Amino acid sequence: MSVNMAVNLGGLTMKNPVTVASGTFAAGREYGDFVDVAKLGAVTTKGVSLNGWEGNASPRIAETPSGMLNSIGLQNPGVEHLKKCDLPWLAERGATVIVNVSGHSFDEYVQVIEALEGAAVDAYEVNVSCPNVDAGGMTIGCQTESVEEVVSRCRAATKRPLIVKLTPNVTDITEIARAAEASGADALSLINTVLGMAVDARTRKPQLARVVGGLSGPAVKPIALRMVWECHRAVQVPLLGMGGISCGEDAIEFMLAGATAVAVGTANFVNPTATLEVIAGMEYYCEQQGVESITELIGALQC
Amino acid sequence: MSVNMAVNLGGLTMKNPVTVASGTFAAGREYGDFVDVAKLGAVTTKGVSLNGWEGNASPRIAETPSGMLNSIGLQNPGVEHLKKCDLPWLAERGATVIVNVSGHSFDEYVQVIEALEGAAVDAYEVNVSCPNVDAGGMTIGCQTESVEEVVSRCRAATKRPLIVKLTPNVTDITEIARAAEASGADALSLINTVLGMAVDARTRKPQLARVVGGLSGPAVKPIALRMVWECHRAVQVPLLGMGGISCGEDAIEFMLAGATAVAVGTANFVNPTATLEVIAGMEYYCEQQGVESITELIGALQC
Amino acid sequence: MALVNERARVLENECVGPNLHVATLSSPAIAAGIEPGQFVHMKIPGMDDHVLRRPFSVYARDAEAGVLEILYQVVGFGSARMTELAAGAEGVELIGPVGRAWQPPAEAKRALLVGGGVGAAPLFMLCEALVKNGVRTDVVLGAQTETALACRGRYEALLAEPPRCATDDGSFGREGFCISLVQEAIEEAARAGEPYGYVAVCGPEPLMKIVAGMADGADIFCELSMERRMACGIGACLSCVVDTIEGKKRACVDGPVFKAQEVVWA
Amino acid sequence: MALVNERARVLENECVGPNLHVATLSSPAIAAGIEPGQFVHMKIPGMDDHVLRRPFSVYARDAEAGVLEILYQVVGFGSARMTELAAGAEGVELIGPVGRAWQPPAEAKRALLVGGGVGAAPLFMLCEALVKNGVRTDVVLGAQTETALACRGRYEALLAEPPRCATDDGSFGREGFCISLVQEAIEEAARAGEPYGYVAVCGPEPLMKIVAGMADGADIFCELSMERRMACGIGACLSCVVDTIEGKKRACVDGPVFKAQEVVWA
Ligand SMILES: Cc1cc2nc3c(=O)[nH]c(=O)nc-3n(C[C@H](O)[C@H](O)[C@H](O)COP(=O)(O)OP(=O)(O)OC[C@H]3O[C@@H](n4cnc5c(N)ncnc54)[C@H](O)[C@@H]3O)c2cc1C
Ligand SMILES: Cc1cc2nc3c(=O)[nH]c(=O)nc-3n(C[C@H](O)[C@H](O)[C@H](O)COP(=O)(O)OP(=O)(O)OC[C@H]3O[C@@H](n4cnc5c(N)ncnc54)[C@H](O)[C@@H]3O)c2cc1C
Ligand SMILES: Cc1cc2nc3c(=O)[nH]c(=O)nc-3n(C[C@H](O)[C@H](O)[C@H](O)COP(=O)(O)O)c2cc1C
Ligand SMILES: Cc1cc2nc3c(=O)[nH]c(=O)nc-3n(C[C@H](O)[C@H](O)[C@H](O)COP(=O)(O)O)c2cc1C
Ligand code: FES
Ligand code: FES
Repeated sequence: MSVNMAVNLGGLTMKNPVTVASGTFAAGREYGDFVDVAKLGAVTTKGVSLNGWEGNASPRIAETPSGMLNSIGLQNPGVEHLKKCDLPWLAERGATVIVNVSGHSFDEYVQVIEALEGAAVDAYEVNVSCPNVDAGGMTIGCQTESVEEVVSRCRAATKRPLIVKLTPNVTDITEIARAAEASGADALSLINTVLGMAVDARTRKPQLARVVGGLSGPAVKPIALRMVWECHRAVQVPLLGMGGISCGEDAIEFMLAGATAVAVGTANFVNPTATLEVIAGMEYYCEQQGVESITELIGALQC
Repeated sequence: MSVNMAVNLGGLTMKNPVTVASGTFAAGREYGDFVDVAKLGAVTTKGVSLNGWEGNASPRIAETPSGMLNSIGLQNPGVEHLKKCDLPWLAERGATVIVNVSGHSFDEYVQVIEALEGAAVDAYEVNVSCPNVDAGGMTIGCQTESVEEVVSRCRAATKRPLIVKLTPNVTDITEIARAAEASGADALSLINTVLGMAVDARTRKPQLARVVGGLSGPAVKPIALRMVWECHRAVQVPLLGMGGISCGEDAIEFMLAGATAVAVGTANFVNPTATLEVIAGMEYYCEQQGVESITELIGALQC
Repeated sequence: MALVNERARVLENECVGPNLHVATLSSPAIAAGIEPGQFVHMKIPGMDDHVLRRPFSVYARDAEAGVLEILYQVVGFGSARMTELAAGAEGVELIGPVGRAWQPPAEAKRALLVGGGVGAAPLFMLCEALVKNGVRTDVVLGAQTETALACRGRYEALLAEPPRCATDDGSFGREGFCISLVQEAIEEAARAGEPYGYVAVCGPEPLMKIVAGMADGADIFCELSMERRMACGIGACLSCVVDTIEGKKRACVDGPVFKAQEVVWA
Repeated sequence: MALVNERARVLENECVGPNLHVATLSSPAIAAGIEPGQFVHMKIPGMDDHVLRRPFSVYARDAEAGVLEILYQVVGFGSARMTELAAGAEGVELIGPVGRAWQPPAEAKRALLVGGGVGAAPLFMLCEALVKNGVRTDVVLGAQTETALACRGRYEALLAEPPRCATDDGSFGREGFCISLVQEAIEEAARAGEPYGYVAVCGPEPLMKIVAGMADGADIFCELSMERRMACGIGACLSCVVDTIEGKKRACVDGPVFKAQEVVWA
């Protein structure tokens, strides 16, 4: 039996539901010896800002039980570099491309999107987990008002599928999800990393130069699944689920909880072919369970 | 060198900084073959309500990467049972006792405390992570207003040390911490469990009958440390830190981040003598590092 | 006896059927004290990202040699990991003996034990005790296929009459579920004027429910062993509750063996 | 060469000093292609709650036999776990060969290699290459104590002149840090009219910084190998950046070997 793996994520057609989590795969080139980007449902690029950012000081990562913290700080060389170096490389290889967009002000988000409108991009993923001047230095994604503002402005700037990536560091994710949907998001992506910290008892120092960082990996999977499930019941737009996915079964769990597509992040680090194994594992599951189209699984949790 | 391990948690004198996390140790009796309760800084009892609660359906737990979910639902036989059976047992053995208090209404919290005022209790830990009628069925601990209300009412009901236990499922824990402090809390306890979910891909069912549950264990340690550190900088009252502590070094990390005392929860399940090993490990650390009084470590993180 | 947390050494770990293994462990303190139906709560080494122990009933013990046997089925990560423990492996820790043992009524002269799948294991020590006390004991075993009837040999060696068996695929004994064998045994015993005074059943819940119903119908005192996911395994955390007519009870310490009449089925 | 993720078998795993071990791994593809200074990103089996690989330089390789050696120090969970891998163990995976190799200038006629602690290992293949190319090569090694000078024997066997050594406790060679030996070597070479055209240093950052300063003072081209915590190990995640005069560069692919003059010290 051949399984139909295609999904439609708010207007973005994906040959299978698997993309990479922004920031864990650069724009695919570094993984070129391991993964043919055309085999993925999409490639989601590292967060890009208008003129590029330096990011935070080292150490930038720490390992934690079944997870890791990062405080890369959205280091990136700016949108022109992406257009010149990465997008053509991806286009040549026939990849479906989601560009993850960052900004320190609402204007910057819009400017990044505008700069990309002529380029080979299939969808935008707007990362509202950036601290932002217009949000008073706070993370945009924590307040409905700033989410509404940034999403409507991005919406006005493009007709392409607009995915809004939510932060889990909120009291009620459905409130933020509804705000993003109402402001024009075609899909929601969740979860970004969970704010955490690690301490070195011996040196009495934080393990990250930045003190706090974002937790990712298997440790956060239960939190991510819960939020996908909550949002699935709260909004109509499709969901791109992520957080600790390392194998096909993990990905299936996210789809059952309500995700239309999934992203593999931290798992790439320990296993450079994790994405391909997730796709194969999902197909195998479908064959075993007699699922003809993977879309049958979306939100099919029985409870 | 002998290390002075005593700490004062908002008026509660503890011979060492280690207690158990409520709900993981019952009232100590079940662990009686493994742990002499008098050796602990304190015993924190399972959450108690006025007339007892049935709790949720089974399955109530699921294992997750480096953690577990529980949806016990605060099952307990009520405050009279605690007074009759557990408190005398603890008193006989010379334990320092913190009673964890639950309620489905603000009144119920106060009634539980009133019922215990004559009993052998050294401090109360008010669990604001209960869904509550007065909070519109929402979790009290997610809104400053309901936290202020329940804490001030409990404060009026007792002169004993009042510890308020915060939920991590909020956008800004410092806001809640300040509300609790302003309403009369002598100390704050954090974190309670993080809301999560687990799915069985094969059966397509949630692993918990209740669907969602609380995540605990090493997986949440980075989140807990971050919140302890945030609260340490936001409030004056001492903190009781918990979340994934399994060894002395973990406990030291919490103290460096700002905790005055710590609780061992999920770790008891895999290692029934975890509490004693945490105490020994902390003493060993102090000896190695020339720390004469464990209080030197509180908030001593260098960053 | 008081609970201990005993470091156990693996003496042997053999495959005895499809996904079925018997681990032989050196664990003198628990071997000395454990009663039929009680279990051990096992810390399996090399499971760093798994925070819980795994409960296993004891299949057999040699109190003098200080040895326990556990018959286990591979169903998930922990049981799969167990199969990798070679003879000599260290790092297993057992909390035990835990729980309420089988409590056959002293006056019962004849007993019927019903084991479905690996449920046959927790009944074996009970069977030995009954035989030793001169109770005439019959056994019904059910499994998917002949090779999965892993305990059959031992029961045969112990009993006057071999256990009645059923397999789903008919490869040994009756084809289908073992329930019809139970009904027949109860009826035959009654007809022969030697009715059962005790039925003990361990296996999947649907099987236990049906057998409990049959015992009830025939007015026979029945006990069964309930499985629940367990965190502490010693009564503290309330993870493992079973609905009973007296409210929720803990499978780990109020059970795992319950009187059938107590249990409120889902 | 292209990167591979190679399943490696452990052939040997020996303790060679205090907390120092040498793992010999069968990893033919990487052994064939790796250059001095490059590293492998190792997945250590049995670390289920640890989500990251560990980077290790290659100490020696036998391209024909398809074998790599890694000299490693036990400093934490992963390196401790590595010591448990017995000969024959499977499950190690290596991404490699990763990173920028040492690039001694072709015109350099004499080279000085400085290894602090386990930093001696990533210099050994470089030393072999230099010797093979007829470059007169001197080596300075520093360690806490004599037995920690684990690479000394190999360097001795390779070189005309034995490496100059310093130990913190004076148990072998000069007592104290190896920095004075470096300064002396540079001065002597200059006096003898055969100055160094290349200095390569690997070790703790403070050591590298001082040696880089000395090389700079003497106008000698200097390279060094930087350590950073790494997630992907192949240039994608930006975990491992080093501050350079051209901005932040990735230790894994833009390094680990950097020109000393590029590095902006903290
Ligand atoms: C009192 C008691 C006695 C038991 N005796 C035996 C025995 O003699 N032989 C045997 O093969 N099995 C027995 N079981 C079942 C055994 O505990 C499970 O098969 C085992 O825990 C599965 O672990 P896993 O890591 O392989 O599975 P996973 O599914 O990976 O385990 C995930 C979690 O679910 C729990 N879990 C999974 N299945 C069960 C189950 N059936 N019952 C309770 N918890 C479960 C695990 O303990 C763990 O916490 C017994 C269970 C109980 C409660
Ligand atoms: C390019 C490169 C080459 C290296 N070559 C060698 C070598 O040949 N021999 C050797 O003994 N060591 C070498 N190291 C250091 C080695 O990677 C660390 O000692 C090892 O990762 C420690 O892992 P752990 O689990 O024992 O320690 P833990 O402290 O438990 O590790 C926790 C985390 O920190 C990281 N980490 C800890 N120490 C270091 C470190 N010094 N550098 C980078 N990451 C670290 C680990 O990779 C892991 O992600 C090298 C490092 C780099 C970057
Ligand atoms: C090293 C690293 C860098 C990341 N960079 C970004 C980023 O640039 N933009 C973004 O939206 N999310 C970023 N994330 C978050 C991931 O895309 C993802 O939401 C998160 O890691 C959870 O998925 P995982 O557990 O599979 O890694 C980053 C995560 C990591 C670990
Ligand atoms: C089985 C279980 C039951 C719990 N019951 C309670 C409770 O009754 N009251 C409460 O305030 N917290 C309760 N908690 C939360 C713990 O006290 C603690 O805050 C949390 O588990 C984090 O610590 P840990 O990671 O060390 O377990 C419970 C946790 C678990 C795992
Ligand atoms: S497992 Fe904790 S009470 Fe039964
Ligand atoms: S470790 Fe990922 S870029 Fe270097």
